Amino acid sequence: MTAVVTGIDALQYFIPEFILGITGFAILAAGMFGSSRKVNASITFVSLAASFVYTLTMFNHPVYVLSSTFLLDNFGLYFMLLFLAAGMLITFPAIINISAKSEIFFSLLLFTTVGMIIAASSSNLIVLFVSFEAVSTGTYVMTAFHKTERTLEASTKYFFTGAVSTSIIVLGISYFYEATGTFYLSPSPAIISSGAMLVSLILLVIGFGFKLAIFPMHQWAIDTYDGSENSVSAFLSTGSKLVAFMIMLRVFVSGFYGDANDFYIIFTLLAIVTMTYGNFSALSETNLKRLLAYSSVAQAGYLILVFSAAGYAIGISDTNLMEYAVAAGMIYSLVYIFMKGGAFLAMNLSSTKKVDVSDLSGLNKKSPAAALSLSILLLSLAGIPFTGGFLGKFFLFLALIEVKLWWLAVIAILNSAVSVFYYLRVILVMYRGEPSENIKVSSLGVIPLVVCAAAVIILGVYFALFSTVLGFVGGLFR
Amino acid sequence: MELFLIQGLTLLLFTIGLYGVMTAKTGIKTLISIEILLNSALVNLVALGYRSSQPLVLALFVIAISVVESAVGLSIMLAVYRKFGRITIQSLREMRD
Amino acid sequence: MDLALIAWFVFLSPLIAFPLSYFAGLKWKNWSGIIASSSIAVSLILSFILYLYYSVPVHSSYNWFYSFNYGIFVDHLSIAMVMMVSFVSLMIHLFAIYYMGKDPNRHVYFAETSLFTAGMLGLVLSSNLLEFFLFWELVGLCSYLLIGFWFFKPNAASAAKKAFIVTRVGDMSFVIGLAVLYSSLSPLTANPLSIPFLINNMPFVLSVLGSGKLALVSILFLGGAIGKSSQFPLHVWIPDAMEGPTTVSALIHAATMVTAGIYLVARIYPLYYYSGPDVLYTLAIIGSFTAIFAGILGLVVNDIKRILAYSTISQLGYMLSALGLFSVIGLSAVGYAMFHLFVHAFFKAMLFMGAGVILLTLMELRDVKRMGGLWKRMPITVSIIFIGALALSAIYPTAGYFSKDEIISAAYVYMTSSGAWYYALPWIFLTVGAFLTAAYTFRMFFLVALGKPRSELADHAKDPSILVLLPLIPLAILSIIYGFFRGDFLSYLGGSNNLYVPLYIKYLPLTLALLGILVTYLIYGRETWMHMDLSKSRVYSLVKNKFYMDKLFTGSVAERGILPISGKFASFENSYNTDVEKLGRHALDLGTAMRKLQSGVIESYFALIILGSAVVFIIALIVGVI
Amino acid sequence: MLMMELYIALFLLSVVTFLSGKNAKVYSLAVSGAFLLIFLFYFSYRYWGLSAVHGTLQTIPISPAYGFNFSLQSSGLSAVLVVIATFVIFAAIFVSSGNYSQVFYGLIMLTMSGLIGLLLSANLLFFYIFWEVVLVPVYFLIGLYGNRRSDTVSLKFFVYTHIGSVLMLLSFFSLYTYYFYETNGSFSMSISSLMNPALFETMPVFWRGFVFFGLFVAFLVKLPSFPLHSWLPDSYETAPYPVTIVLAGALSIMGGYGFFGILLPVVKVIPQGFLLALIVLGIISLIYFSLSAMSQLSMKRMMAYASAAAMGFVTISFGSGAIELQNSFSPSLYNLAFAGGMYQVLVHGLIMAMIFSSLYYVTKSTGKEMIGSLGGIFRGAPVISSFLLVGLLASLGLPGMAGFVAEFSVLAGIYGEIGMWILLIIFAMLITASYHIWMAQRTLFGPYNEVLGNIHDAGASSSAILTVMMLAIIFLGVFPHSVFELFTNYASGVVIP
Repeated sequence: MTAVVTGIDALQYFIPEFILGITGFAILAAGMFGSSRKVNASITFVSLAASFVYTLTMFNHPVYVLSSTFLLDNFGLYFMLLFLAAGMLITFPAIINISAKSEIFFSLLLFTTVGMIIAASSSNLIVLFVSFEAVSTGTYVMTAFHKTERTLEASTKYFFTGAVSTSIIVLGISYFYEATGTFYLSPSPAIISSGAMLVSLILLVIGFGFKLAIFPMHQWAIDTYDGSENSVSAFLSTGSKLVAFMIMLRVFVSGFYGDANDFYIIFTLLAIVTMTYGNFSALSETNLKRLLAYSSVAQAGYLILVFSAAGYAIGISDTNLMEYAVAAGMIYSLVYIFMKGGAFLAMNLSSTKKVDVSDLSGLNKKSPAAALSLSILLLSLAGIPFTGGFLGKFFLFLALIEVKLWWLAVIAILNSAVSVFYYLRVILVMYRGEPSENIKVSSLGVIPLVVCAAAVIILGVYFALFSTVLGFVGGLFR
Repeated sequence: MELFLIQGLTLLLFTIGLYGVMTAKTGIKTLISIEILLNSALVNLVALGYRSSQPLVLALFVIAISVVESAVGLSIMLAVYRKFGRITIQSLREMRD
Repeated sequence: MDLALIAWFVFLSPLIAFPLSYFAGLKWKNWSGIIASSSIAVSLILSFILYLYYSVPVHSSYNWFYSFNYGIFVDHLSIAMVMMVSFVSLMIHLFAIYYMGKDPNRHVYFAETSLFTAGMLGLVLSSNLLEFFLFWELVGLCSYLLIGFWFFKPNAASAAKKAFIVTRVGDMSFVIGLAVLYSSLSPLTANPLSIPFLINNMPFVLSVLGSGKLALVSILFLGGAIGKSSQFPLHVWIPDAMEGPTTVSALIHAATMVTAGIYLVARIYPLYYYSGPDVLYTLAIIGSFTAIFAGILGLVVNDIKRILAYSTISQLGYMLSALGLFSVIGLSAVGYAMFHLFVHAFFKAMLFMGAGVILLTLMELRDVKRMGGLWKRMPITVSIIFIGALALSAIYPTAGYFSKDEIISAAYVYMTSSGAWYYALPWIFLTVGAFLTAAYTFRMFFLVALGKPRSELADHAKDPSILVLLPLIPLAILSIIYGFFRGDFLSYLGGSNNLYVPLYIKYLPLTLALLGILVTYLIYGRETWMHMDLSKSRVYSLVKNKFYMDKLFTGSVAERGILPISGKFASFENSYNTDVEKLGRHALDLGTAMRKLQSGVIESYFALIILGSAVVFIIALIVGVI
Repeated sequence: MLMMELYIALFLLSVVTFLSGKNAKVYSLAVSGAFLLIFLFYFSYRYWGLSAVHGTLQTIPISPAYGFNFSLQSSGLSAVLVVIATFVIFAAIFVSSGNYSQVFYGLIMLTMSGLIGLLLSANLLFFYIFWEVVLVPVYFLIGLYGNRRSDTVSLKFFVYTHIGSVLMLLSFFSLYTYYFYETNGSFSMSISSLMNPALFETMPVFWRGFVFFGLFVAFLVKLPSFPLHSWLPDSYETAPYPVTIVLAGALSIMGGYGFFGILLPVVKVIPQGFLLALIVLGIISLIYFSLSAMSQLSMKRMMAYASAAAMGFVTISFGSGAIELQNSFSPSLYNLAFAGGMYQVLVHGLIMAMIFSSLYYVTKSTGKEMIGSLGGIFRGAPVISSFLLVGLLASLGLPGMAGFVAEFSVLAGIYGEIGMWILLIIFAMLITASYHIWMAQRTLFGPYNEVLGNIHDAGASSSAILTVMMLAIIFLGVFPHSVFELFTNYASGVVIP
């Protein structure tokens, strides 16, 4: 029932990409005539908003385009909205961090978002790989933007591990082709050689696991989030991480539908190790950005719990339980953008590059709004009710229990209980003691925080979201 | 039968590349070994070309991407050299706990 | 004439006086005493009316909570008890107006004593064992407050604490008894703990509980009685309770509260005689042993109030042993015990008030050895004390003789009733007790009255105005003539006086008492005691330290027993808490160790990627395969 | 009928306290006082006939397809507990000295609305949400306003209770899942459908154990009971007095309500192993806490242990009542045990509120908190000392006061099952009586400690609130009929033998 569209009218499905691409070049051109940072930022924001609105209209009629290499279904469109939202989130705060040559930064941002959108609109491995590479290359350059020691070191580490993982992905894809004979990810490929399938599964898990920063492949993420500019690390930890998550959803849940039991075991082991490592190493971390980095590793651990639940559900061939798990993952990623993005943007509140927890002490006296919204974001990261984080974790653990993986749920929920320790420690610091001298409060710094906090609160109460998102999951099995 | 031989070649190239990445002192050496890695994947892809032309399409993309990778890598190394005066990436240790 | 309403107001009128006398007393101190005494006078009159118009047991009760009711239950026993309690406490309150004359917060004193009297009257009239227990503890609370009335005196405060805790031990055994009774009776009856129900259908209760459990229940209630009436194991608190004002000792630790335990056993007496002979034997043996034990202790104490305290304990022993002789004297055992209780209340209250007068004039000098020669200086008071002493040592015309000697002869019949050797013990203890009672009473009397005044205060002592001694007169008259009313007292309580005892046994206690007086006169009457040096004799020091019973309780049980355990628990608690915090620190250190992995060198990152994923996939394969 | 509107008004008003500026205390006092009266009249009107077990159910659907909707329903038990919680928090606000900021009062009002939401909620999802919502403001109250090492203590408090509550969440999920299997396809998170014995019959034994384990851990941590109590002494001691009153008076209700409100309907299917463990834990915590309270030096810490010991009765009464029910003893026993346990929860809150407020006034007038440094203050401050004495006597269970009614009915109810183990409970009650009286003698009576200088007595307002509390305790002790009948009717109505 997915219509196949060919010829000229297929172009209408690529309008979001065109909007972004054209504005990217327009900004580059404007840059030559010396347009100011604010102008570039607002142009970027307008174009992102425009494609956001257009994507909204494309819902509910899935279609194959360009001889079915592209598939525009609700699942992909949902993630497109997420990536555009991530982009919009960091455009204005970027003005604080990006001083010189801002037009390059904003055009890079737009082109990376184009890469993300293309990744979201296809279920063909080649297209996924190419768009994944577009995103990675764009983010390598964004990380190294100011060419200071810190950003350079961050981007070198990011680049080298990224490049190694790209080659692993390509090898994985080649073995996938050898095993299934096609690049299309559909739930029922005829498995030619299961040995190759297993090898490709292992390689793809390492390759994509790198971008999601799961345990063995997470080390670059800690240094890169710490080193790069605040809005860049915000974009990295939300946008590019969720691209990897979406691609993994497509690849594993529908591509490797056949041997779900294997990836259930692999992902459970990885999830347990990642959560525990992320949570425990964040406990005594005093550098706030590194603390958020470790917490994003831990959050990645929660994300891949979706694969264990979905894999186990496929194992016992109960598809709607698998759909609950995927829907839970989708909600978690939506909430994750605002929580993690907002938290990293909060680092703009402190003038120092190496933000220490004590730098934010007494924030309540300087700007109560910032203090309140950052506490809401941290409470949401900890999973306290009435916040979005709770909604995400609620459905995630519900999916785990519905699949009867009670022991995994207990490990995960104890991890999230331990994580409460370091989130609340930061909140107390903000509300006690005298305001530290290197707090600088600017409207650009505070407004995005308040927006994120509001979004998190709204999501926290909006339980009906689960049924709408559950409707989108169908797209995964076209 | 010959597919097995070629895949043996890919794995060999892949391990050489990995070894190069892990032991390279200077940035450029790492870049070269990353190229080796990508090429090993390329060989495997081309070897699978006998079934249909799709893997060859991917091979073309992979060639383009390896060029982009090395371009970005070299520009980062250039900036590192200009800033730190040397490109031994071991010395980049400022980010640690 | 609605007897129930009258009965309610018997104990409600002092209860109303409690807040009244406190708040009235805030402004006009003297008024509080008058309000208190008048409220008790009202309840005396009402109980007298009850006595006159009583025909059939009155029982009206309302639902308190779940299946427990509260209300009043009036029968012969409770009417007699109510009249005695209100009469004696009225006399003591009138005396207290003089005794507490100048004390700044006497309104607090009168409020507490009227609350006490209300509690005592409520206890007597209560219709449910749980309501009985409520008044039982209310009375205990008042005794705690009143012992510690002069709270600034350190040993008064610790005496109050000791009294409360020791009686609490007894109350706890009472509570277990209630719980056992409730849990076995509640499935079968609507109102398991109501007293009239328990008294009237004992066979049904016996069939439900079985004799073993019934014995357990009665022993537990006995434990409560021992605690409150300070029988053998739990008697340690009464000598220290003398720290309170003398009128408090008179009211609470002589006449009313301590008798509550005996009244409890009398009230639910069917429970006891249905639970078999061994329970009754324990009653007798504990009573008689306490009688002799307290008698011995009384001999060596020099404080006048402590001598009277020990005499109270030993007389209570007599009452409890009387209750234990059911197999011989049947239902009149209650009559014997209550008669002795009444008579003892009269002369003991009088003795305490007399001692109070002496203490007031001698500025609270309590050591008997530094008094002396007071008969000439305070003729009226000392002669009243002389009458009390005669009654206490049961000399012929006084009521004491009639009440105590009958019990001893009943004990004799009890001894002959069964061959077992241990049946003889009660009689032996009680007769020796009679001798000891006379000995310590007249030792106290001779030291106080005869010889030369041994302290300058004793020298200037003189009688207070006759008005003060007025309340003592009726008690003196009663303790002399009341003996002759023993017959109809027993018949009123449903007993009979037909006990045949050979003559030489009947008058043995009287002769022993006279012998005791003679011996004490020889020693203490003519100052021979001054040059008797008893310090070396081991027996003397053993008795002086109260057989080390106090040391056993406060020393080994409390100091060496419970406090070290609680110290160990507290230290374990602290280490348990710090362990939890240490656990937190270990997690933090684990975290820092984990972060060491982040060495910053990119080669180690690649190594970890390869190594880490290899390990993960090997484990996955192993787990996948099996 | 208007329960939902009442609750939403309460929630909004408590959020507004944050903006009430200088006169925050007066504002929060007015709001909590008003709601105290409203609840009192509303519930006494609703439960006048003592018969209704459950009030009317009011629901705001949030995502009805999946059973997540915000529904409130009062029951006999929760009605009384709501009134007591409001009263205790009203007293805490009343007692607190004026110089706290509006954030302080806002947090207290949030705790109140969270607690009342928890007591009234008929949906397990919102039961969990309110369970957490109550913890967060208390964490900030201790963290921001506590003395000494308040940050570590508040963190320990929060993480400790949070671990308990997340395990409870997993139990709710498994119930939710098994309800889905049981009715093959329909979802529900409402307490009435998930908490009925029929659902547990078909559940495999392991999962039944898993559900009850999670619920018991959460309730035992909050109660607190023996092994899971180490957050209690530090947080009671570090928190400022009004917060300790809220902690001791109101938050201990959560644990008690957990047992008697949530678990009572399914008491028939709880495995006996759990129930025996409950009784043993109850007895241990009774003895352990009383003995460790005996040798504490600070009055506040001693009373913290006393409060923990008193809650031992709740676990004992629930455990042995449940076993009696399962061994089909006569209802007159286990109904009394359950009603006694509920009454203990109700009364313990009131007594602890009175004790800690009188301790607050003693500390305020003498400036000292350690028992050693006080002595004979009855002479200097007779009013506060007499109120403290009344509180201590009520807490050691003197008849005539509410404590005795609860303790006696528990003892009477459980003897059928426990037999001679009751001696251990009696031993603990004796220890309780002795250290209470010892503390009273050591601080109130005895010679006046001259170091204290002259201390002033409490003002009219303080003796006003303390008198109200004293009258409430004595009223509940002498005329417990109305409340106790409510509990026994609730117990016999809810428990399906």
